[in-house]
Amino acid sequence: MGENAKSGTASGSFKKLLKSPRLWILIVTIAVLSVLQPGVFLTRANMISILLSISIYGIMVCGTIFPILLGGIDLSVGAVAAAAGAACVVTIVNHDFSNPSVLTGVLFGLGIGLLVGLAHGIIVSTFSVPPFLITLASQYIVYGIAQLLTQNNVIACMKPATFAFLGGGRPFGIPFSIIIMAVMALISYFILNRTVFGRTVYAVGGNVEASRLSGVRSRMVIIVCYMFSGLTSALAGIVLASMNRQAIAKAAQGYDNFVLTALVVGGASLMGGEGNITGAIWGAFLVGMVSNGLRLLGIASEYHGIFKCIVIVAAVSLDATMRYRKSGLQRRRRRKVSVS
Amino acid sequence: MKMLCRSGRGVRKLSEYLLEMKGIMKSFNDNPVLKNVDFDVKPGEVHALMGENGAGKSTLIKILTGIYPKDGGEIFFDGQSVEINNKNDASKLGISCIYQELSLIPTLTVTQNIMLGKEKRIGGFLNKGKMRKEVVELINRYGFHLNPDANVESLTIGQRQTVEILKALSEQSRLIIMDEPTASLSSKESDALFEIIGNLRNNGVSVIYISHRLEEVYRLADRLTVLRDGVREAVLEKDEIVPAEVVRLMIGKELKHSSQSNEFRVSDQPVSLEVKNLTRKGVFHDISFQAHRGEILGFAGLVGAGRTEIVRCIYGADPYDSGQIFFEGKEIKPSIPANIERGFGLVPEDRRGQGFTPLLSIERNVALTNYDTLARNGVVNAGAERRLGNEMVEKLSIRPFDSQIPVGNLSGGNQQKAVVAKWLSRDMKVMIIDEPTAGIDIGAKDEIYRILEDFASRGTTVLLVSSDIQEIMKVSHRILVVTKGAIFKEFSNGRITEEDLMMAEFGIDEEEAEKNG
Amino acid sequence: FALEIKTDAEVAAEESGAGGGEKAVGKDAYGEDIRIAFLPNVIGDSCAFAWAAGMQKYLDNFSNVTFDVYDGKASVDTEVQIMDELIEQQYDAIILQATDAAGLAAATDKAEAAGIPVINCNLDAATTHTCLVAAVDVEAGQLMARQIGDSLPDGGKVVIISATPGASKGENIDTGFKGVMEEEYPDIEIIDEQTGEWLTENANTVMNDFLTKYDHIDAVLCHNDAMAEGAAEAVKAAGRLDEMQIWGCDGESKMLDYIEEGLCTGTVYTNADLQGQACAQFAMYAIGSGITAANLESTPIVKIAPIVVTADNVGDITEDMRW
Amino acid sequence: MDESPSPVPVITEVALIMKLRQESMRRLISIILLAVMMLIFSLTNSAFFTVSNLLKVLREASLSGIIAVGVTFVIITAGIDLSTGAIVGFCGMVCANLLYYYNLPWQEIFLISIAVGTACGILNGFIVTKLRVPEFIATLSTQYLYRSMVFVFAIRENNVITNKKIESYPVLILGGSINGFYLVSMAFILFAVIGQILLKSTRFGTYVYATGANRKSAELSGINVDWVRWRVFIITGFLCGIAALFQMGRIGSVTTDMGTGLEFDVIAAVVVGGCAFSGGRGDVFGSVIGAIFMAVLQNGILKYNFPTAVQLIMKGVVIVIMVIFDSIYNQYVQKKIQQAVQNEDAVQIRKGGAEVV
Ligand SMILES: Nc1ncnc2c1ncn2[C@@H]1O[C@H](COP(=O)(O)OP(=O)(O)OP(=O)(O)O)[C@@H](O)[C@H]1O
Ligand SMILES: Nc1ncnc2c1ncn2[C@@H]1O[C@H](COP(=O)(O)OP(=O)(O)OP(=O)(O)O)[C@@H](O)[C@H]1O
Ligand SMILES: [Mg+2]
Ligand SMILES: [Mg+2]
Repeated sequence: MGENAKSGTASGSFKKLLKSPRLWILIVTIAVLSVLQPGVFLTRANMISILLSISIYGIMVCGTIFPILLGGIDLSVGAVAAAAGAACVVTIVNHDFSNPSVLTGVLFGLGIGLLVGLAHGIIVSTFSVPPFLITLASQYIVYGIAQLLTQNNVIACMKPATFAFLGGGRPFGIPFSIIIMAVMALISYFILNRTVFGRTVYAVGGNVEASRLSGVRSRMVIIVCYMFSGLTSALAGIVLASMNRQAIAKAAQGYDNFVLTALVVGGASLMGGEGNITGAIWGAFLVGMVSNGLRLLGIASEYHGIFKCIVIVAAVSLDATMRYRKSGLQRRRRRKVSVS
Repeated sequence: MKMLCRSGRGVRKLSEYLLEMKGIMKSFNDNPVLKNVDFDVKPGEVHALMGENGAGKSTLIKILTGIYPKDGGEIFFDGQSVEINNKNDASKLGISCIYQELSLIPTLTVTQNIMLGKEKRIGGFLNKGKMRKEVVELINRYGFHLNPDANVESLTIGQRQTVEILKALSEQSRLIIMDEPTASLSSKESDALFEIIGNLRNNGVSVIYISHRLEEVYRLADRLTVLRDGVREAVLEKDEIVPAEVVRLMIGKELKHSSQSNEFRVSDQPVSLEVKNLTRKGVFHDISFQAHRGEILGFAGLVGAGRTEIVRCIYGADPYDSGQIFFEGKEIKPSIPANIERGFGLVPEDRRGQGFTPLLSIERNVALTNYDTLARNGVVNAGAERRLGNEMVEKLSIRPFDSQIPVGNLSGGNQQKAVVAKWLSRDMKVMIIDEPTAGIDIGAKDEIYRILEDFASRGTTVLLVSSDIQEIMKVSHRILVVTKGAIFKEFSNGRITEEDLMMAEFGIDEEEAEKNG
Repeated sequence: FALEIKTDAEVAAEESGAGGGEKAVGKDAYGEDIRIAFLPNVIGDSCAFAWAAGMQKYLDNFSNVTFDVYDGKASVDTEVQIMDELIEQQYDAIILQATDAAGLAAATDKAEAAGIPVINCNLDAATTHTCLVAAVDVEAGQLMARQIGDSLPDGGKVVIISATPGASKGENIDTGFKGVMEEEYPDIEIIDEQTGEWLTENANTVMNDFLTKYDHIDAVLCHNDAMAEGAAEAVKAAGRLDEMQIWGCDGESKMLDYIEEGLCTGTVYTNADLQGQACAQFAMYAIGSGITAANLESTPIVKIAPIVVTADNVGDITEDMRW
Repeated sequence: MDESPSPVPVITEVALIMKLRQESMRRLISIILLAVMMLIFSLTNSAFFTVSNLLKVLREASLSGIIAVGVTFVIITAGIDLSTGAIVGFCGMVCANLLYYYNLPWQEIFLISIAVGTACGILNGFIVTKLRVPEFIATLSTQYLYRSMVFVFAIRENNVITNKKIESYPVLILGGSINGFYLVSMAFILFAVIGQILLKSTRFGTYVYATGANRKSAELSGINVDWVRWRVFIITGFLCGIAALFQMGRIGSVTTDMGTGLEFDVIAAVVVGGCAFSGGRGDVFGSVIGAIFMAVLQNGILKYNFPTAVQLIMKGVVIVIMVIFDSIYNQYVQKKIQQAVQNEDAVQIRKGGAEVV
């Protein structure tokens, strides 16, 4: 969003930004919802509640974009979140809710995420296997681990305050989970746009062999990408556990769908090599905003899908169609040749 | 055939041209590629279309065959205005085409590929027997070596090209377009193709022939159209086709490099790279040679002789089974990142598959090998990155002059320049360059030769693999001939003729023969 | 060999020979090997855990009984599939929490026809079966309606954070709650209703939107405790705890904590442990007596009395009653 | 095949043998993997290898299997369809609604289910080809749409959704069996055979492969790629309509969550069966094996009565092992082929060389 304008020469980028269909979709949606809900929709409180509603997904998106950029996929995000949350809470509960155990718990949770990511990375980079199946299988395994950790019970964790702060704290009136999301987005943005590693991620995603011949340690890149995805999923799971003050084995089920929606609406290609974090956050925000708007309008939740579908299709289609128009490949209807 | 005529003009009288394209306009992403191009073909002629990389040749014929829509202009076929909106419209008119980027489906068989779009059916189901029979007949008629049941992905590039040729020939066409058909053919296969073209001409079929190989064009063309930067520069009749003139028209200036042969000699500079008994089972064996600093060492041989595999192993891209590699006196175990640090570089043969990342800009592609200097502590210096990109675009005159364009959108020649540019700003010790000029226009070729010599003069060892005999004779300081995975012969003193080299490539040693005979 | 198409239930009835009205023959409940399966709507939440624990507690009295728990994954399709598997494996009794009453009816019929008693736990299947240890969802809805209604004599505004649309439990609470509200408290207005899909975090999001939209809310009704907790977090963050009541349903121990902390107003407590024990007891009874649906006119129903728990009486729910 | 006097040089036989071996070996490997798994289940559990259980396994494979036939086409064109589960729910709910409120005769119900499914497929294809939305996101959003449509048609009492039992015997009978052989399995086999023929023996099938393997090349060959992509979605939608009928028959009612998550079972079956997301590879037969593989795995694991956590972990581990084994084997075959091609080349070059002399 805003970041685009800052980078590069100001006026050029600004013009580019103005041309971006994404900005216009955002503006139009906000305008429509503001008109329909004057004084309610476009308020600081409501913007915060939209951001809060996407914060868990948002944190995940920041890491899951990496395997997507490689042309892979990570379907285990929800499972990792559940297991990490469970690991964290179980640790805290087992240590009598002591403050130091919060740190151990968080590290334990993150460790699970890293470990699962490492396993994905090693398998995907060693064997030519579809990441879809591998991460689907590990979704089963990791949910199984979450069940073992929680013994299939809800494990409440009302204490200590430090833990509750992760998901429920509000420094300066801003929910802490939003701040975590923002920080993760910045980190992700920095890695992808400013570091050599980020450059190599795009290169490997676009053409593995060419990158290898250019000296990129593609195997390492793949492993790190999956580990980062595991890490953010675990972080999201811990924040979720803190927000709900409990660990539960079936937490974050189906989150992979939303994360992928946000990424693809935000311009990422599942074939790899295309996509960026601003787009992904934009995608998450757009979908979150539409849901929020529909709720504010009092439309029964059953019917949200209809509007979501329309907005997503419109947003993606507009982007794609405009690019296609410009590409010079579009064929305008003309008289057909009649050859008998 | 009955065709719709443009209302208002009525039926034009039969013209002397089979095909006329008038005022064709085309732009991609707001970049004009064709600016008001006229082009015409007479019945039964071979019409060569020439121009630099990115001049718009492929675009022009894709408009003709309905792949791209045109932005403006008109096409007349048989004197009548036609709208060609897709490949089938073109086929109905009797136009078929061999595309530059091969239009084959890797997971289908040769038969399926050749019959693609014109399948034979009985009652809705494929008549596989009949199709196979037709393909077998076709293969026999033109005398190619092909297995009709093999999957195309299991074929070599050369074989794929022959499939593509057969695919075009299988249509009863009045106009056949060939966009660089010989780019990956062996000389024997090329000769077969030229014979076919001759026969087609005799049967009144017109051929549009696009190639960067001048000698082919002189040999075949009845007329020649030169495109430059999307504008028709000239149309030459057969007797006007003079090499120097064609080149001048294409690139707008004289060439520095003339095509004289080098005088081979062993360099007196210190040895930089030494290979001893390098073997990879089933691919090559007992490869031993020394390469000196500042030397361009050519690897000649037939397609499939194993040169690519040899240089890839040296670079560290593939494993080998036995043997040793020494660099500056020390034995090395090649791995790509370590080798790049040592000053190795590779321009691979398969440009699209291994050379670059199509979605990334020129700048990003070029920078990929240079982050040791363009980044500090893993953080990229974006300004330096951009400067390098712009510098390379300018230095190699990559067109269009914009380092932000995705390399995938460039024409073949410009893509190759972008690949070479990856190594250009580095302090190279060993530059490995495999088929550097395949599909590249003569101006760009000249540019690349200059770069190679530049490298050599700065003390870089250049290993040049090329299947272009003239090129390798002209550029190399010394030539190793590889046949069937082994070094068959070395040319290291004096001048040689094309015949000498060709015989060696086929595995015939004249000196031996003379002694024995 | 007749090539006749038969439904599963017909085949099962034929094979077991359990026609209607035949004399029931039981198994020796203390001697023979007995296998009982529990198939809850979904595992992982506190209710399913508490039920399973209650059943296990009762069945621990029998050394000859094996007890297995399966996961219905909150999906009718999955539950039906697992029911078929349980029938194939010839369990001696199935304790089922039917994700949907109509959805599990055919599967229940089939099991009963195959001579396997089906005890429904909490959620009913819309067919005659061996026993229902009933949920008190409708009653719970009614109880909460009265609680809220009585506390707002001058009328007020209520929002509902509901279950996943179409889920039986949510429908039942809705029926009870809305019915009483309409009849007895016409001044109270249900101003909005959105789903929180059973989830704490979603309820939090939904509640945030309600808080944005409405300046004043008197009460929040949630279809389960997990959602009430999420809503409470949102209300607390907005600093509007004093303004409204927050009601959940189930009475899980975490909810009782929330009530004790003053974050939630109340819940309808059911002793899930007891409910589980009752299910197991009935399963053993049915196995021993050989009674299946075929011997019954209609489903016998057992109800565990629901208790309204608020800050006033939360202390009455002693530690051993908490789950 | 015709008996043309061996015009093809002998050397190419190598490639032919390799190719035949590759395809049939790959097939063989997946069948062997399946067999090994079934053997392990049979040996460790007496209840597994019985006729009645195997028929039940086939039944479990059938619902996702029928849809997998269509999704195979979609994935071969390098697409994906995430809306299948929701389409099944939508078709089912429309039928339930019409049965409950209007008591339509079963013939009309059957037709309507298929029509609704096909219409959903048409919409998917339209969004993908005409609106240029990538398959993944297009079908994910229509999944939201169709799931909402389920609620539009849901049966309500006093404004509360109340799912109803289906009383229509012709619909219920679809969940039935003939001597233990389920109707849905028959439909599965029927559509699998039709699908395989469509894929391998018609022009459309060839175009499906061409579109997926290399879309640009397919366009250059004059194939109307968009129309091919559109049609595969229509086929899938049609099959979802069929599947919905059988699922209604089995469940005996339609609930608002019918078909939820089914799309993942379907895709997993297709991918386990050897289709690659990159397109151009795999066939219906493979998907059939894949669907059966997943059903056997599920059924076998359920038979052990392990805790659910162990079930999940086992399921995941088996899939990982299977996928890795498959990949190692594939790499091995690929290497063999490469070698064969090289040998063949060498012969050819020698031949070429000889002619020059
Ligand atoms: N699909 C496309 N999208 C965008 N730009 C394109 C596309 N195709 C071609 N171009 C641009 O059009 C110009 C002309 O390309 P074209 O392929 O016609 O050149 P060419 O004369 O065939 O060159 P070569 O000899 O290298 O094949 C190039 O600058 C290229 O970048
Ligand atoms: N893309 C390919 N697929 C399969 N086999 C290949 C491929 N490219 C080369 N080969 C095989 O590898 C062997 C060595 O080929 P290599 O490319 O090293 O030869 P080369 O002398 O460099 O020939 P070229 O001029 O074609 O590059 C040959 O037998 C060839 O058939
Ligand atoms: Mg070209
Ligand atoms: Mg080579």
